[in-house]
Amino acid sequence: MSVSLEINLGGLHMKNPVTVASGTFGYGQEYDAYFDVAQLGAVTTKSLTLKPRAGNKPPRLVETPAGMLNAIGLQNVGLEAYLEHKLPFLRQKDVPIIANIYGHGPDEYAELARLLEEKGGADAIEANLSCPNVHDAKSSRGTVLVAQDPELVCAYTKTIRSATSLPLYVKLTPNVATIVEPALAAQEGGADAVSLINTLIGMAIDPETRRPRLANIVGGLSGPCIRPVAVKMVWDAARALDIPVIGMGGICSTEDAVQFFLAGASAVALGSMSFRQPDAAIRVVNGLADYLEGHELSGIAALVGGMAQ
Amino acid sequence: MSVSLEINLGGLHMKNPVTVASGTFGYGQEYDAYFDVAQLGAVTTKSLTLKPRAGNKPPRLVETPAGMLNAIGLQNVGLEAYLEHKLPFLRQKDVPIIANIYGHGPDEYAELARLLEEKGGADAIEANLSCPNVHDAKSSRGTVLVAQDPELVCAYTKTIRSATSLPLYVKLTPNVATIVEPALAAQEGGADAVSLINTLIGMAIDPETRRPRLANIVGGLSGPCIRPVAVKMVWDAARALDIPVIGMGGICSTEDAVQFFLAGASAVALGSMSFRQPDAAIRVVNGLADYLEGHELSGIAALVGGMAQ
Amino acid sequence: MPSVVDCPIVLRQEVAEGHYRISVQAPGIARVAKPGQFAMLQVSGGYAPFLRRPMSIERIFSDGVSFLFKVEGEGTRLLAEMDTGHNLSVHGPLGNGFTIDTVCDRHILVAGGIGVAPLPALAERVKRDCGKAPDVIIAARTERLLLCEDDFRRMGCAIHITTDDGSAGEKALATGMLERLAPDARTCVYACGPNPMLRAVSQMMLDAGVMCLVSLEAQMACGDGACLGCVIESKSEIEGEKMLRVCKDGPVFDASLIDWAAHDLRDDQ
Amino acid sequence: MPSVVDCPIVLRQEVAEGHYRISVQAPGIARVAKPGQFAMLQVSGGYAPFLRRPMSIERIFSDGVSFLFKVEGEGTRLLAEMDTGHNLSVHGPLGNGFTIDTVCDRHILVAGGIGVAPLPALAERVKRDCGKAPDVIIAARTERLLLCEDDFRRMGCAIHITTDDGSAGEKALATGMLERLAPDARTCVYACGPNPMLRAVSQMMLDAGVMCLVSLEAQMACGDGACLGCVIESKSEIEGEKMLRVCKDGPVFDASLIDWAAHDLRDDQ
Ligand SMILES: Cc1cc2nc3c(=O)[nH]c(=O)nc-3n(C[C@H](O)[C@H](O)[C@H](O)COP(=O)(O)OP(=O)(O)OC[C@H]3O[C@@H](n4cnc5c(N)ncnc54)[C@H](O)[C@@H]3O)c2cc1C
Ligand SMILES: Cc1cc2nc3c(=O)[nH]c(=O)nc-3n(C[C@H](O)[C@H](O)[C@H](O)COP(=O)(O)OP(=O)(O)OC[C@H]3O[C@@H](n4cnc5c(N)ncnc54)[C@H](O)[C@@H]3O)c2cc1C
Ligand SMILES: Cc1cc2nc3c(=O)[nH]c(=O)nc-3n(C[C@H](O)[C@H](O)[C@H](O)COP(=O)(O)O)c2cc1C
Ligand SMILES: Cc1cc2nc3c(=O)[nH]c(=O)nc-3n(C[C@H](O)[C@H](O)[C@H](O)COP(=O)(O)O)c2cc1C
Ligand code: FES
Ligand code: FES
Repeated sequence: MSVSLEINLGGLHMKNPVTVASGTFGYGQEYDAYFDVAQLGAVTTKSLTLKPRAGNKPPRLVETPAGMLNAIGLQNVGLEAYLEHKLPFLRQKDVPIIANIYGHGPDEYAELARLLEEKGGADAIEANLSCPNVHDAKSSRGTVLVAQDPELVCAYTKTIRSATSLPLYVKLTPNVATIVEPALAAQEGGADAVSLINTLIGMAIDPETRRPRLANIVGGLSGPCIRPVAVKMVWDAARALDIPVIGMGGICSTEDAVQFFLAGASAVALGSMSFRQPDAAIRVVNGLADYLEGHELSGIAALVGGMAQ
Repeated sequence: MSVSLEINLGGLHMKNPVTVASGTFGYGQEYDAYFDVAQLGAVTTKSLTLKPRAGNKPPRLVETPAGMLNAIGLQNVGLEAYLEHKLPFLRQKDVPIIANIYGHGPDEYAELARLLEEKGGADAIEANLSCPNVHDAKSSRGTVLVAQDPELVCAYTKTIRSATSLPLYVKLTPNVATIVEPALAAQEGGADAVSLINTLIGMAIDPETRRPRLANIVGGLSGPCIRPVAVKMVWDAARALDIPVIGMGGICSTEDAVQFFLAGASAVALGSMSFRQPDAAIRVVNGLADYLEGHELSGIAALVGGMAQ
Repeated sequence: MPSVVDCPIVLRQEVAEGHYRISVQAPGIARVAKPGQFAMLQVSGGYAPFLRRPMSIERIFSDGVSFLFKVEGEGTRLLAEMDTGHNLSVHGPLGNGFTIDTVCDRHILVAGGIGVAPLPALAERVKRDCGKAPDVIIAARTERLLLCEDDFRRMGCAIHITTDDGSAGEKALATGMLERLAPDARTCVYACGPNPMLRAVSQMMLDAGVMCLVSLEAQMACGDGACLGCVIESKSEIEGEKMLRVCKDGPVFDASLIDWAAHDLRDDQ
Repeated sequence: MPSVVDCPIVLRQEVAEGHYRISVQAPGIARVAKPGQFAMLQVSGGYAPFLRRPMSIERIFSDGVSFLFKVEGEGTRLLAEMDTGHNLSVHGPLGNGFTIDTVCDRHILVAGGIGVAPLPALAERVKRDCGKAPDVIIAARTERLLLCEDDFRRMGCAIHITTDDGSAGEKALATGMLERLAPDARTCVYACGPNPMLRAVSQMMLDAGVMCLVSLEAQMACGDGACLGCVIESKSEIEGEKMLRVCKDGPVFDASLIDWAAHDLRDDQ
């Protein structure tokens, strides 16, 4: 039996449901030595901003039990250099590009989305409304992440939506009381999918120097340690939404990915695990084919939301 | 140099700032074989309810990377049996008792607090407003944990406050957009301290059976995996509050405990680590004395909130 | 009294494919251990796996104990990699152990698969206390997975072998063999193995009015009765509790106590 | 091209207290490795520690490479416990490595503490490419912690030893010794060690107009230039970037590039 891993992710055709998490795979070329990135369902880029960003001061990383904290601070080459220097490699590969974007205010997001579509720099847009290492949205509750405020999520999504006809994914934060509210807000704003989860906010202190381990003090927690939190949020969101969920957070193996599909994810992204095992994502692609075959399932759709109760 | 580990925790005198996390240490006697529990700053009991509770169906546990999910569902002997069968052991030890309580609605909490004070069953009360394995508070946003709604937190705290003169600690959930709001609400309601953090909500699915690993489907994530989240929340809360913070979440070692003090905790509690190492809490007591001595600090107060920036 | 001790591994054997025996030097634990008790073994210096793994005490020697285990996942894989000389952190002995009713004429031990693990110590104790080695039914999937046969033989046990595929002994289930041994009211049956086997053995013995003790498994965190994670439902309340802790109230239970209908089958093999 | 390979450990030595050398069989990596490059070593089968640990390639053999490391924390502790026969997952070679300017008359290698690790391979390459073994300054806290002395000697290097406590060689810092060797415009200096030493050596050499390469460390996650976690600030922009990735743009940098003032000192020893 030959199984098909193909999916359509809110308008994007992917040969398999596996992509990589933004910021953990550079612009694709970084992993060219380990496997042909064209074998992925899609490549998701590091968050792009209109202008280049230098990011936070080092140290930017610290390891934690079964995971890590990062405070990169969205260092990236900026849209122009992306189009000029990073895009050509990806375009020479036959792989869809999910361009992850970050802006100051909804208009910058919209501008990024518009330009990316215009210049052929993306096949889908993932709007990062949930970066824990930069804080610039204001709400009545003080400074928060955009994705913590459902009204902002809806408004931002609408604005970006109106600027592009590309499939639009909205990436949300787990630092909320319930993921359902911002997820519904993204859907209402016109998102074609939501990406769950970004990192959990955390910090670590050196007991000897008494200084925070990160120059930025706080950072985002990722890796297998957060997987149970991510599976729960995917499960909650998938049951509430009509649009698909892209599941991520601590996926290391095929078995982990299957958990996310069973919880309701339509696609998955590998993040930090690529650091430990550069070809982890492609192992999951191959593992999923074996899993489907072994369980006599014809396609991924048969798994999605298939948790037995 | 002889150091003193003594603290006063919102009115409770403790010979050292180390207690155990509710639900991870039974009623104290379970750990009598490993060390004299009177050496702890305080013993915190499993959540007590007015009537005995059978808890959730098994399986109730599943291990996750650097941690575990539990869905005990507040199984406990109930107040009466606690007073009759569990209290005598603790009272024969010279150790303060923090009785953790759980009720349906504010009045049951108040009743528990009142009875515990009246019968001499506690030296302080910790109100668990944040158990992820039972859901019975209603708010405009659907069914949530009490601790996810600052107004409820304030109202519950006030009601409990009016029923007891014992030191009152309010235990909050990390499943919020910002911990500051419910923490301030607890303070406003008259709490003498807040306990941070309860478990993070999570779940895990068996990829073979496709069933949730827990009969209750969701459970609470604890252990070292959640430590960075806990340190961050303690840091946020401690800067905003006038009352002390009891820090917990993944503390395994003296170094971990020191992180919490530096972030602003006035006391710490060891939870899941006692499962791995039954005498973990007492090791931290001894380790703190060595740490203070080694760093020529006269007391714990010199560490609290002492993160350098 | 249980304790937590770093114990040097003095012996490590692969006894069958994916099945290992390790013996540790642990005089303190050996002195107080009873057949049917278990220990929580720390499988990793790091925090993943975080929890200890429960393992039955296979045999009790003067200066240590042995464990017999099957590689199931990460934890047992790490355990299998530990070599002699390594210090294994052992938390035990835990649980209640088997109560041997010396008034019984006949003792039958029923082992299903790796469930044989706690039975060598029990057989030894039965022999010592009752003056006669017990009967032992060893049920396994196939010949290669028959465990401890020689050990029981050396103790003088009457051994009854069944395999699913008939590659050794009789092609039968443990229950079939047990039926043929015709236990009566003066027999005591002790069983350890997969839940479906335990359920069937229990039912048969209850129906026949035969005393039956079963050793159960559950996911555990503390092993000390503190976390309430390892419970099973009982038919009757004990001190007001319907939820029995496998670690503290068990792992050995009188078969009549277990509410097999409520017993969740998801972990069953 | 880097790769990720399970490599059998063929040698393991404790070379000084808390300092170990392990050699792995890794012909593919050995074939392409350059002095100054490093590898990311997987220290645990479980997920804690989760990340690999960066280690300089100490020497390059025909069928493998060696690593020399100091036990700092959990990861290096686990690495030190790995015995011959164990398969170590090696991700490498990574980074740029040292560029040897063969036009220089004189090459001086400066090693501070465990910073000696990448220098044996470099010394060998300098000898091969320039026809003459380099000078090596080995600076350590105390005699017991002098590493690789014999190896350099065997290559024919002129060795200059300094210790903080005077227990061997001269009681001096590496910089003091370097000054005395009077490097000039036709000398090339290669340094690896703690940041304060690197900063001092860099400053001295920049002031003296001597070409100086330093090998830096940083917390790393990917080792591939993808995560942007390991950056340091540079004085000038390279392709528009002020943030240089130690893993990809380094770990070897021209000393004149590093913005030592901005360089965070919290990790300094
Ligand atoms: C009192 C007691 C005594 C035991 N004695 C033995 C023994 O002598 N020999 C032996 O081989 N095994 C014994 N077990 C089972 C053993 O503890 C598990 O096989 C082991 O914990 C699995 O760990 P792992 O990390 O390898 O597998 P995991 O990756 O944790 O799990 C692999 C599989 O094993 C199951 N499992 C995990 N933990 C347990 C557990 N605590 N109990 C039952 N199943 C579990 C999981 O559900 C999963 O299906 C005993 C269990 C208990 C409760
Ligand atoms: C390119 C490169 C090459 C290296 N080569 C060698 C070598 O050849 N031999 C050697 O002994 N060490 C080398 N190191 C340092 C080595 O990677 C760290 O000592 C090791 O990662 C510590 O891991 P741990 O788990 O034992 O300690 P941890 O518990 O992770 O940390 C212990 C201490 O080490 C520091 N540390 C942790 N990771 C790093 C890191 N990536 N870089 C610097 N400091 C770190 C921490 O800040 C902490 O103070 C190199 C580092 C880099 C970046
Ligand atoms: C080093 C690092 C950098 C990241 N950068 C970004 C980013 O630029 N944009 C974004 O949306 N998410 C970013 N993330 C979050 C990941 O895309 C992902 O949501 C998160 O890491 C959880 O997945 P994981 O546990 O598999 O890593 C980053 C994560 C890491 C570890
Ligand atoms: C098995 C288990 C049972 C728990 N039961 C309770 C409880 O009854 N009441 C409560 O307030 N918290 C309970 N908790 C939460 C802990 O008190 C603590 O807040 C949490 O585990 C985080 O600390 P840790 O990571 O050190 O375990 C329980 C935790 C575990 C693991
Ligand atoms: S394992 Fe904790 S109560 Fe049994
Ligand atoms: S370690 Fe990831 S960019 Fe250098």
